Amino acid sequence: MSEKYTVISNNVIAENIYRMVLQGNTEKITKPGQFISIGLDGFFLRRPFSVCDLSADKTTIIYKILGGGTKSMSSYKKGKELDVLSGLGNGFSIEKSGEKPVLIGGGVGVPPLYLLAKRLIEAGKKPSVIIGFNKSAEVFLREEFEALGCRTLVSTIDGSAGIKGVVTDALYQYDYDYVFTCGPMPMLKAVYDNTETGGQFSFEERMACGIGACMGCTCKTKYGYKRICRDGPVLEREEIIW
Amino acid sequence: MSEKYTVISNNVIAENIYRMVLQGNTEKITKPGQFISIGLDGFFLRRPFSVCDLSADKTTIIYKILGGGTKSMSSYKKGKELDVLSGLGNGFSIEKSGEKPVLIGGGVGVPPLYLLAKRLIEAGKKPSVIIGFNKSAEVFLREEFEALGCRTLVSTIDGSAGIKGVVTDALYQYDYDYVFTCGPMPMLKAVYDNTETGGQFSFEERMACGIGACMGCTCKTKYGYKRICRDGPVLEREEIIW
Amino acid sequence: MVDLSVNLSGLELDNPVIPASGCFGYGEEFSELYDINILGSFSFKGTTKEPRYGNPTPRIAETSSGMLNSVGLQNPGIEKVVSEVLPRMSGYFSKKVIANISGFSIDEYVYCTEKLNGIPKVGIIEVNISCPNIHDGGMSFGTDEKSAYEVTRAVKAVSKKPVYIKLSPNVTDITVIAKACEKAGADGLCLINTLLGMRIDVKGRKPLLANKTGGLSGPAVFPVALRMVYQVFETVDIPIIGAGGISSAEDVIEMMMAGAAAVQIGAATLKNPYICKEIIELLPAVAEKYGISSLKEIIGAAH
Amino acid sequence: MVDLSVNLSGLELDNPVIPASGCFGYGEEFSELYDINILGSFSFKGTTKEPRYGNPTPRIAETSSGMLNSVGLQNPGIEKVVSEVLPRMSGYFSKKVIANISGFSIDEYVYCTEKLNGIPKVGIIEVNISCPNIHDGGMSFGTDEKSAYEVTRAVKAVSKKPVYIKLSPNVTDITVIAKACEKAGADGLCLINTLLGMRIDVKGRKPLLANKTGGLSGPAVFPVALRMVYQVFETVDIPIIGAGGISSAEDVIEMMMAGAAAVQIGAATLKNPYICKEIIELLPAVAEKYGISSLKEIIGAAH
Ligand SMILES: Cc1cc2nc3c(=O)[nH]c(=O)nc-3n(C[C@H](O)[C@H](O)[C@H](O)COP(=O)(O)OP(=O)(O)OC[C@H]3O[C@@H](n4cnc5c(N)ncnc54)[C@H](O)[C@@H]3O)c2cc1C
Ligand SMILES: Cc1cc2nc3c(=O)[nH]c(=O)nc-3n(C[C@H](O)[C@H](O)[C@H](O)COP(=O)(O)OP(=O)(O)OC[C@H]3O[C@@H](n4cnc5c(N)ncnc54)[C@H](O)[C@@H]3O)c2cc1C
Ligand SMILES: Cc1cc2nc3c(=O)[nH]c(=O)nc-3n(C[C@H](O)[C@H](O)[C@H](O)COP(=O)(O)O)c2cc1C
Ligand SMILES: Cc1cc2nc3c(=O)[nH]c(=O)nc-3n(C[C@H](O)[C@H](O)[C@H](O)COP(=O)(O)O)c2cc1C
Ligand code: FES
Ligand code: FES
Repeated sequence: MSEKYTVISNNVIAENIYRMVLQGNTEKITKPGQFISIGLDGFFLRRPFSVCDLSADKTTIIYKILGGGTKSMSSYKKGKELDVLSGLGNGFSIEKSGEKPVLIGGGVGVPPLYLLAKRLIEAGKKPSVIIGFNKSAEVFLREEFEALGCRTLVSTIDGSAGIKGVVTDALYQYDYDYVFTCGPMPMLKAVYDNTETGGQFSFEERMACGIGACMGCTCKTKYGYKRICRDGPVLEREEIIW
Repeated sequence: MSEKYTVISNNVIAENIYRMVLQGNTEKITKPGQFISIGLDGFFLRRPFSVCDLSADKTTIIYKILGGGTKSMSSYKKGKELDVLSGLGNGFSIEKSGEKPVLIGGGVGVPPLYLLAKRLIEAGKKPSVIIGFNKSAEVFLREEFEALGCRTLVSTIDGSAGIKGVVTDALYQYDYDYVFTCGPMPMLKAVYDNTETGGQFSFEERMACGIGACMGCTCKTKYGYKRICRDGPVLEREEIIW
Repeated sequence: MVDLSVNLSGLELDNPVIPASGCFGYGEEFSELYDINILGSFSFKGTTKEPRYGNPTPRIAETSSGMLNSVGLQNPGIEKVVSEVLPRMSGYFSKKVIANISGFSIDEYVYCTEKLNGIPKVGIIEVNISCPNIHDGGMSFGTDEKSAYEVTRAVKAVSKKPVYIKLSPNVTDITVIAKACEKAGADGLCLINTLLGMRIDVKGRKPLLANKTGGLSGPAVFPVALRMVYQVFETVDIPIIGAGGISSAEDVIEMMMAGAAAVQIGAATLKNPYICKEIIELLPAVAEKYGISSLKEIIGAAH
Repeated sequence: MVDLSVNLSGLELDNPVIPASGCFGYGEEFSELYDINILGSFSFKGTTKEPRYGNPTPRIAETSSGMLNSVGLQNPGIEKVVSEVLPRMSGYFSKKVIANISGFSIDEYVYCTEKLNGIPKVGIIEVNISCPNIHDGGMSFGTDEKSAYEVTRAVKAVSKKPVYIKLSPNVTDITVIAKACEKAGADGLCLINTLLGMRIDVKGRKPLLANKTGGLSGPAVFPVALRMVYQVFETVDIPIIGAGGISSAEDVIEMMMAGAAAVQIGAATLKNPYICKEIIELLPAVAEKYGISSLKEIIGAAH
């Protein structure tokens, strides 16, 4: 699970948002919605990031500069070697999806939906996409989703791109039979409240180990206590307790 | 006093011994025997190193891998920028020297004697040199001293180069009227006990600030308490209390 | 060949490296990463009489060279540990384990001890009287001489295993507590647990942890742990397991020279799940570098 | 424009940034590096009745994100500070200074206070009852409620200046000591002093510091300091100067939100002699980032 990944590229793609492509063994990553956890020089804890795209020897993540760790990451140059725990978390189960799932992402919850969309399409499903941001300068991945052939709606809080409002304001435009979603907690809750189909929700929690050993990231579910890092980050709609 | 220095080269020159050439403003370094203090990534305290050689915009240090800090320094590549406090300490006063000073160095006490030899020669003195090491693989700066025209004797504990023994075993070969010395404490003490001329002795002490503010590096002298980092590292023979 | 073996109250360990309680679960997750039988032993997650969810999240915060946790003793309860977890453990760990127990009353400690008495897999009972994440009293046992004495007495009275008391560093004089535990019959001590700390979310203007305070551990606390082990070594005659900030083979040796008969590694295990394996592999070479032929011989060497 | 000014018992400071005692000497060395009049104030080196050499060297050791010191209160003695150092200080520092004093008996504290009473340059008397580097008792004042009370009482009885008591973190419950000082009339508190720690020279098999133990400070201790300031803020009604591990403008704000009315910066000043200047320059922008228009308003905001 511990791998050496080498930075291939690390470029800004929107305001404070970077895409980092990493080279290294990806075989532990088996499902969309899984994440990797990166050790950073000068910081004690690792940083978890969702896998956004994947090939035999490359992993892409998209991250936002939030605090010191991501700020420092944004200065990493091509060739830098990173100590990574790879293939963490349960990921999304595409088997449970309906034929016409909607993928709803907010901010840096959007990245894992990209690999998910690819896998769903490979499995013959017809995913459509809603991605929400604060403002147009922060929008990313829109073209990439469209290039996959997904109908893609953008919402922004300030209306500077796409629909003015939040992701759920766009929901009525789709006919869907399943929901996959990832984003900040209030968005997840809003999606939960505004949808009725089955669905999978991807959560965030502050983590220490990332592998299920420390109980740092536990949440209560209807099926018992779950560790977001290992039993999650993806929970089924029916087990969620808010 | 705070400067940005850039690594120009950083090469192994003897067993576990490296020469690092740094580019940057050297105007604060006014005397041989002064030192610079380098901030290292991942280590809280700075590391002090004697100035070994100097030009208008370059400073050379020679250092031994001792612990984690110097180990990490040995991996620094050309182009790396370092945060340095420059021109620290009182340095050697060459005005006080006789005409035929002997320069006695042990291990990583040797480097500051090189710039000192240069300055003494510029001032019309005729320095001769004794440098002591554990074994031949650790010998460095011999040719450089010889190239300055200094008669140079080497001693090694195991006899694998030069005289077998310690630096003071070579003293009888010289006719000298003043002593400059830098090296480990037992060597300094031996030099003190085996010489009678005036002299200047350069000491080491574990430091925090390096600028005289914390009283971390104080020693007792006949002229009162002195801070090795600011009132030293060079003490006059007559003030030393062992 | 450097002899890495050490002995804790009759329990022979191949090496002194023990993952610390709360940082290794019940070992299962790590057994998927490497063969954990290379460990000296491990101390399992602090277990209580009743199952516990622990504190609300966030439970984790980062600090310079360390971390805060306010997990609050999430565990399935002693019943389930004895009936399900321990039997399963034999499938991936063949050595004896250190059973870390916590409680909110002396009766609970006694209850857990009695449950563990009959389990051959348990080599040592480690009594955590120091968890700082419990609001209803768990901490006070470790910060008060008399309570420490009483818990130790009570557990010793029923235990069929060696009893090690895990001490809190959040005290004015740890030697007083250590001495009280020894007097009460403790077979050994383990120190330190975490230092009480806090971080504040400057944007949100509130403590970062839902529980407000949490336990500080990691390399930041190593010098405090080392000092306490050194002091306690001069005070008691029972073995000490040293813990707090250990993250390298050099640290292990330093801690043993301070007086530790074995060491526990917590936060570093969370940062790098392979750290204990790496340290065990490095220990012979590092020991040799310092002229050490047997780790047993350096216990307390700095005194 | 962000208002950086704060007030300590009537002493108006342009900003809350104060180099901590023992890390700034008497200011002279730093005044050669930059104009130190930009500081809120500074706390000078702990001064005692008699001149002191302090402890033998080595007095300094490094730790992860921190350092140990066992300087042991080297200082020229109050006589010389009053007759030579303070008069000279006016040449390079125009504001009022915080006079940090230490003693080995209550009489010594009182003696130093009386000497400082008549000096206009002294704005606050900071009574260090917590230096852990003194074997003959200096520490006990800060770890015992009653002694803390008595020292404070005695100094307050003679002092013509605001009296701030500097507390030791090496205690089970710092709020008890804080409360005792407040009851005894302290005008304010300063916390934390250093945590008692140790490093061992593995090669030499002995403690690295000649004094064996030393005081831990630097970023490693920040979460402990923050927690103590937070706790004490909830316990007393007098201003708190927060210290311990501060090394950035963000840390200053975090410490103030925990309850500090001003902050002291120690170890970070030794690592980077320009740090206080840099922080003061960054504070307005960082404050603005978090929507802060006046630093006074965020004192204790995290409660
Ligand atoms: C399963 C998972 C997947 C994630 N995927 C992505 C992604 O694809 N892209 C992206 O930009 N971000 C993602 N995040 C959030 C990302 O981990 C944080 O933004 C990042 O750790 C912040 O680090 P920092 O040092 O910049 O911030 P700081 O606030 O300085 O971090 C301090 C500590 O808090 C933790 N932390 C801070 N914010 C968060 C958060 N929101 N969630 C979890 N831990 C946090 C950090 O990991 C670190 O331990 C994910 C988080 C989780 C748990
Ligand atoms: C004025 C002065 C000039 C020096 N000049 C040179 C030089 O030209 N070449 C050279 O190789 N070395 C020199 N040294 C010694 C050098 O500073 C140490 O070898 C170096 O700091 C060790 O760092 P480390 O991280 O490798 O060792 P560690 O042992 O890991 O260092 C831990 C801490 O101890 C301090 N320390 C360790 N050894 C010494 C020592 N002998 N003296 C002072 N502090 C020490 C370090 O600075 C650091 O703070 C000099 C020291 C002083 C005081
Ligand atoms: C996430 C976490 C959970 C912990 N849980 C327990 C516990 O259940 N019981 C216990 O005795 N100690 C517990 N501890 C304390 C550790 O066992 C150890 O004593 C402490 O962290 C110091 O060691 P370290 O610096 O190597 O982490 C926990 C520590 C951490 C970081
Ligand atoms: C080298 C050194 C010397 C110190 N001397 C004193 C002192 O004389 N009086 C005092 O009250 N505190 C002294 N302290 C403690 C600091 O003032 C401060 O309270 C402590 O170091 C925590 O802050 P920091 O983490 O920013 O260093 C000293 C600290 C250091 C590092
Ligand atoms: S982060 Fe350790 S269990 Fe999830
Ligand atoms: S190192 Fe601070 S006074 Fe010398």
